Amino acid sequence: MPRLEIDISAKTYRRPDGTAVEAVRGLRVVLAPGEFVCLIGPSGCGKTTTLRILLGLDRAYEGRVVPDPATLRIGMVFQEPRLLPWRSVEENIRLCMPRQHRARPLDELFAAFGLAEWRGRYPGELSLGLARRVSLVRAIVNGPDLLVLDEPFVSLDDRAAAELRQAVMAAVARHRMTVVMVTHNLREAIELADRLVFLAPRPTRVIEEVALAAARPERGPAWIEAQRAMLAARGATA
Amino acid sequence: MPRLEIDISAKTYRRPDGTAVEAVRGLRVVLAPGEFVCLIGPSGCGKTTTLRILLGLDRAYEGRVVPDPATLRIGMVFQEPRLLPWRSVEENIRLCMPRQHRARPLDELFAAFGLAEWRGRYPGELSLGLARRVSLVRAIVNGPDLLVLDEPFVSLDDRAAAELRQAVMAAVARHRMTVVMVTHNLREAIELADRLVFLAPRPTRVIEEVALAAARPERGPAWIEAQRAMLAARGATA
Amino acid sequence: MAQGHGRSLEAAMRAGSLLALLVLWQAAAVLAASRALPSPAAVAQFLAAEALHGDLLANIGATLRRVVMAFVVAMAVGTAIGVGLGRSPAANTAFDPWLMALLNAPALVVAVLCYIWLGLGEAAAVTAVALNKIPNVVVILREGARSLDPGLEEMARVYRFSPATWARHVLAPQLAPFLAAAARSGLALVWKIVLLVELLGRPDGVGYAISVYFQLFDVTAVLGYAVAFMAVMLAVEFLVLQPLEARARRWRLAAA
Amino acid sequence: MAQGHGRSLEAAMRAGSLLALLVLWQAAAVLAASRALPSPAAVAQFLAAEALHGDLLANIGATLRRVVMAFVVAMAVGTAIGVGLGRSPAANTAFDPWLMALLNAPALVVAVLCYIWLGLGEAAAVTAVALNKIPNVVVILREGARSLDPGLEEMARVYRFSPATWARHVLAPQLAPFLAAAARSGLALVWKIVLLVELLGRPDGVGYAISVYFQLFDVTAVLGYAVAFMAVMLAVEFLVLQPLEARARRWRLAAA
Amino acid sequence: AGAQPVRVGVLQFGTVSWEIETIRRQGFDAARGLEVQPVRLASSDAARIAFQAGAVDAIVSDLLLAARLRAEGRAILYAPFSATEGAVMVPAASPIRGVADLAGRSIGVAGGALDKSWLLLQAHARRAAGIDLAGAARPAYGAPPLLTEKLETGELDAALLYWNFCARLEAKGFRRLIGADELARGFGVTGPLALVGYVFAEPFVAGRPAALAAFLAASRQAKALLAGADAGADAAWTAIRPLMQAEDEAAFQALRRRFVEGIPHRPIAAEQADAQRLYAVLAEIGGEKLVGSARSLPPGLYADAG
Ligand SMILES: Nc1ncnc2c1ncn2[C@@H]1O[C@H](COP(=O)(O)OP(=O)(O)OP(=O)(O)O)[C@@H](O)[C@H]1O
Ligand SMILES: Nc1ncnc2c1ncn2[C@@H]1O[C@H](COP(=O)(O)OP(=O)(O)OP(=O)(O)O)[C@@H](O)[C@H]1O
Ligand SMILES: [Mg+2]
Ligand SMILES: [Mg+2]
Repeated sequence: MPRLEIDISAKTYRRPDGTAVEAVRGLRVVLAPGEFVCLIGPSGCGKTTTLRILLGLDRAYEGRVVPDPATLRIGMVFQEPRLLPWRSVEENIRLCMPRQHRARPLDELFAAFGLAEWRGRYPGELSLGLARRVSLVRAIVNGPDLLVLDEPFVSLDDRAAAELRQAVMAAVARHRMTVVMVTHNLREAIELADRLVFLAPRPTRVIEEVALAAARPERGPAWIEAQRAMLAARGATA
Repeated sequence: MPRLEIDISAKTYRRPDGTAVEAVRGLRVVLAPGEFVCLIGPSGCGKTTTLRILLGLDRAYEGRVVPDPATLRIGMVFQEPRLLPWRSVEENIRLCMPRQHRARPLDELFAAFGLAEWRGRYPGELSLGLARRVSLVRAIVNGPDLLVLDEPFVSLDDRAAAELRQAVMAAVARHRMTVVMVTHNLREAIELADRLVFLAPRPTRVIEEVALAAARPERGPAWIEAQRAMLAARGATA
Repeated sequence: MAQGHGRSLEAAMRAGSLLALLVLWQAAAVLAASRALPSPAAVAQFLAAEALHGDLLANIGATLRRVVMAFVVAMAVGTAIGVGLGRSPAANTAFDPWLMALLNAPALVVAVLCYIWLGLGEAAAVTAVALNKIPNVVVILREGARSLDPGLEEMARVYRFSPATWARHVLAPQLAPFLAAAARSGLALVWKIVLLVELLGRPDGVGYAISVYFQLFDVTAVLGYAVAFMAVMLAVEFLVLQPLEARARRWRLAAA
Repeated sequence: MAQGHGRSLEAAMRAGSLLALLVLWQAAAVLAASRALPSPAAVAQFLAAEALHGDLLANIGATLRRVVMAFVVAMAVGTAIGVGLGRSPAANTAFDPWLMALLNAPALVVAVLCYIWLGLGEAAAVTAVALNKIPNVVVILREGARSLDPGLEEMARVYRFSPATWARHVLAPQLAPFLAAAARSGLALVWKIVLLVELLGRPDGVGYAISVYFQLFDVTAVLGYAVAFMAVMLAVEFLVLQPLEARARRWRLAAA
Repeated sequence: AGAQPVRVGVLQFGTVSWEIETIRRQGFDAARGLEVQPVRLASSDAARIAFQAGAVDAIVSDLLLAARLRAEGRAILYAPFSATEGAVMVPAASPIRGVADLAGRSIGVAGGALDKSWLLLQAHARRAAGIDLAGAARPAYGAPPLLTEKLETGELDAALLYWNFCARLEAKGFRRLIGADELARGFGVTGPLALVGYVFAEPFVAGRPAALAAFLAASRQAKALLAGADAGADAAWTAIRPLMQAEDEAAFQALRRRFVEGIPHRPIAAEQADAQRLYAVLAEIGGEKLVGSARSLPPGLYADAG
């Protein structure tokens, strides 16, 4: 995975009737290989918009993403689970795997994400929290170069969220994935990220970047709380 | 609004092919008029199932809900926004109002929920956080007897979440609504609820109820943190 | 501005496309050089003459009247039944065989029985066409009613939408693609059956004229009448159906 | 168990429903007491005689062969074109007028032109029917392709679904209701047009038989042939289409 | 009292409309206290439907249908309209010289496998040349205009067509191989036999016998006028020429000649006797499918012209 550069000088949504919504204006983020970056910004500021551009799903913007996302192997957790309702949980995951790996055993993965007993069920039979886990498994199962997460750990109780974070981080470490995560949970961001990128309200741009140097195992609850208090005091989240 | 009694002795999902998922077994919650109860339980335990029964959307269970939900005026925030994609934000809200009130001015409400500039837009043009606000406005706009909230304040940054909580609580107080809220956020529950109801994993039932006596204005961050620590120590959330 | 531009571009493409069709036809006519494939010019000449001195306008008017009446009846009745069957599996099991029988009843047989039973009049003609079209609308709309979003259904129930509000704001938009498909394929079907029905028992209309000229193997006249009515249907498509559809699809474009 | 029970109940309801239809017919025949509406018994008698000593089975076979061939061709071609037009607004604007022209071309004209151009043979007959049905499939499937879920589309793009995987697992299930509607209304339409085409220029088939008996005004025979073929179509519906549909809809029932 | 209406089903450019138009123009109906009303129909199928639906008092149809309806107990009546018959047509230069030459050729057959002329042609071929045409030739059944076109373009070697199509083809230089009247004579029919005629509906027959007789008289008068060779006849033909859709003078003359040739002029008894003979033959070769349950011509079928 090479260095990833996202440079959006402007992104405006335009309706056929001419009215426009300016979502991004001059946002630039560079990710080192294997880096874990959290995007944090107010509701509706343009985070999902930025991720869609990064994924190559939206090409109607000014700026560039290098390398072209079409050349990267990407895993994505959308803000909603986006499962195929007419395929079982297991099929939903296997369909996203390259054909030659489709038959791989996945028992461990299902167990780690608490989905063992749901493999054969349809998404409509899952609670929202369970559906999110499926979408997480789908994102990491191929060990992608780039992992993009749009609020992946909501609708989960604290314990489940902690377990899933751990499972995801294990996969990230194993495959040395570069990660971009959007979250509204500052504690979560401080626990996981190498760098926090704070975004302005719409039209969004970067207002501050905070590097977190501590190694992940050293980040206990107290440390996290301290960092959080410090950031709050500095008003970075405002 | 009378006293509300939810008594589900069993709820099992059955497929045509015979396999079954037992979601609830012996759950009983009684709500006093005007009470605010939070349901807290692990992901996939049966919270949404319980709410659907309470709303009268699912009648295939053993037990009863008194009074019949069909006789109550209800406001609901589903776990997903569930807006009509082909109607504007404002139409989505007005369509849920009784015909004689449809023309009522709603400017204040839109302003309080940060939706003023989005009134004329379609749901597909909203970020998830904005869509959730619409679904919140829709739930309180009629001043219902019973307000049911399924994780209403996720996908929102802390400040927005706080503002929205305040706006909702103002409406609750004004109309003396009885409220049932599902949340995974213990701090939020402690801040808002009169009583916390902890639920067991699937098949779910009540494992503990905790009454919170302090008046809401007195619940500062420190108090909330103390309560949370206490509950965590008692293992109630486990 | 952008919108106006798009519209005129679209109209130009459409005109070009029709022109290309004419050129193709002309080329085929020249290549074939056969009485069985007259050139567009010959057909146009026939049309002009028939419009001035013949019954072209009267025949088109008669057919159009029948098409409109049968279409309106078939869409209304078919949509109601289709939605009913799509939402009630019990009713569907009970009436499905009837529906299939009617759907597969030959148009000829239905038309003949209608004429014999209701007399050789307009009522019989319109009834025959509607009976042929109704099951068609039903099977399309039934699929639509079966694939409604249950989440929105629940929302509408919680908020106690009145049946009218539900039908207009929850049901109709979800059925829109099915309604469009049924209306479009239905309009064409209705007019094809009107032709048959006119052939079997009406003293005027495009179907009557086509069959008379077919007896004489006057292909120019047959094509002329066919083209004239196709032009009417194209006009309905572009001036009525598509603007309606564009309105119904506005939300998709806005969010795209 | 529960499922088996549901199935047999359904079969019983269906049989009862068909029986009720027969009873209604018998009652109407008795009330009318007219040669124009023979009783079910008379029709059954004719069918038995025609099956034993006449050409019933040969005619049904010939028609069925044409129906199947035209149906398969029309569904395949129509689905491909419909999806293409539904997904590409530019292609749609360019070819929409052609589509509308073909959709509204009278079946008689298309059939006659096919016979003139391709000769009085089987190929012309099947082509004529397919040409009549294709635009119908196109307009239905085009609506389906226009209402695909953009969220799933994005998911499939991010995970680089191969075209085959996408078509089978993302596209087809979303098109399923539209395919069902097109197949069902299409099968009926195909067989109605086969009748017309046989009547114009084939020496066998149900359409040919109906037209011969119709000239003799033998309503019993006309109804007999119609009923015989309707029975075949009902069998196709209940033994092929509905099981296929039930499989495609399993996920809806599981989650209901 | 006002004139009595008589509703007659006609095809817009069909021969019946020529006669009906002449009756109306010349006032032959008014003179008898009738008002003949043509009911326009698009095809012979439509005529049969209109008849069954009771929308007309009379149509022109074939003898066999009339016999069949009468045999089923309906008190309908038949009156000869025309003895002009169809024929097997071949291109002028065709090597086909006789019925035997049809073996191995494609032959278009209007009216389908049960067409009476086709049945007669097959029986004739079997008897005269010992060949089974249904097997030896390649029959193509289809709509008459389509078959005419196919004969003209050469896809068919021969075609057995209705007389009006034959007349047009003759005007274009096609040759009659054998006519249905000739075939009929081979089976014992003694003179020109009118196989098409007015079929009068039951209520009309039963309820208004006087109108029926008056209508027949008017019809005879019109035929007599059209059959003439004088200026009056020419004028009458010129008047109905727009109804004939004759593309040129040759076609017009051919249609006129054939129409006049076909006007039945024999006594009813002779007609009936010949019809009886032919019916027996057809019942023999066509079977129940063609003629229904009756083995012989039902009695009282012919309207008494007296
Ligand atoms: N198709 C569209 N047309 C118009 N405006 C849009 C469209 N899509 C998004 N927007 C607007 O652009 C802004 C940015 O949207 P985006 O989804 O990127 O927000 P976000 O930061 O992800 O918010 P959230 O935290 O609520 O998910 C929002 O105000 C949204 O309403
Ligand atoms: N239609 C269904 N068929 C079978 N099982 C179902 C169905 N709906 C829900 N379930 C299962 O029932 C259990 C309870 O579901 P429910 O949606 O009530 O969970 P929840 O407590 O709301 O979870 P979450 O916190 O993830 O929203 C889950 O395990 C879910 O997978
Ligand atoms: Mg977002
Ligand atoms: Mg839930």
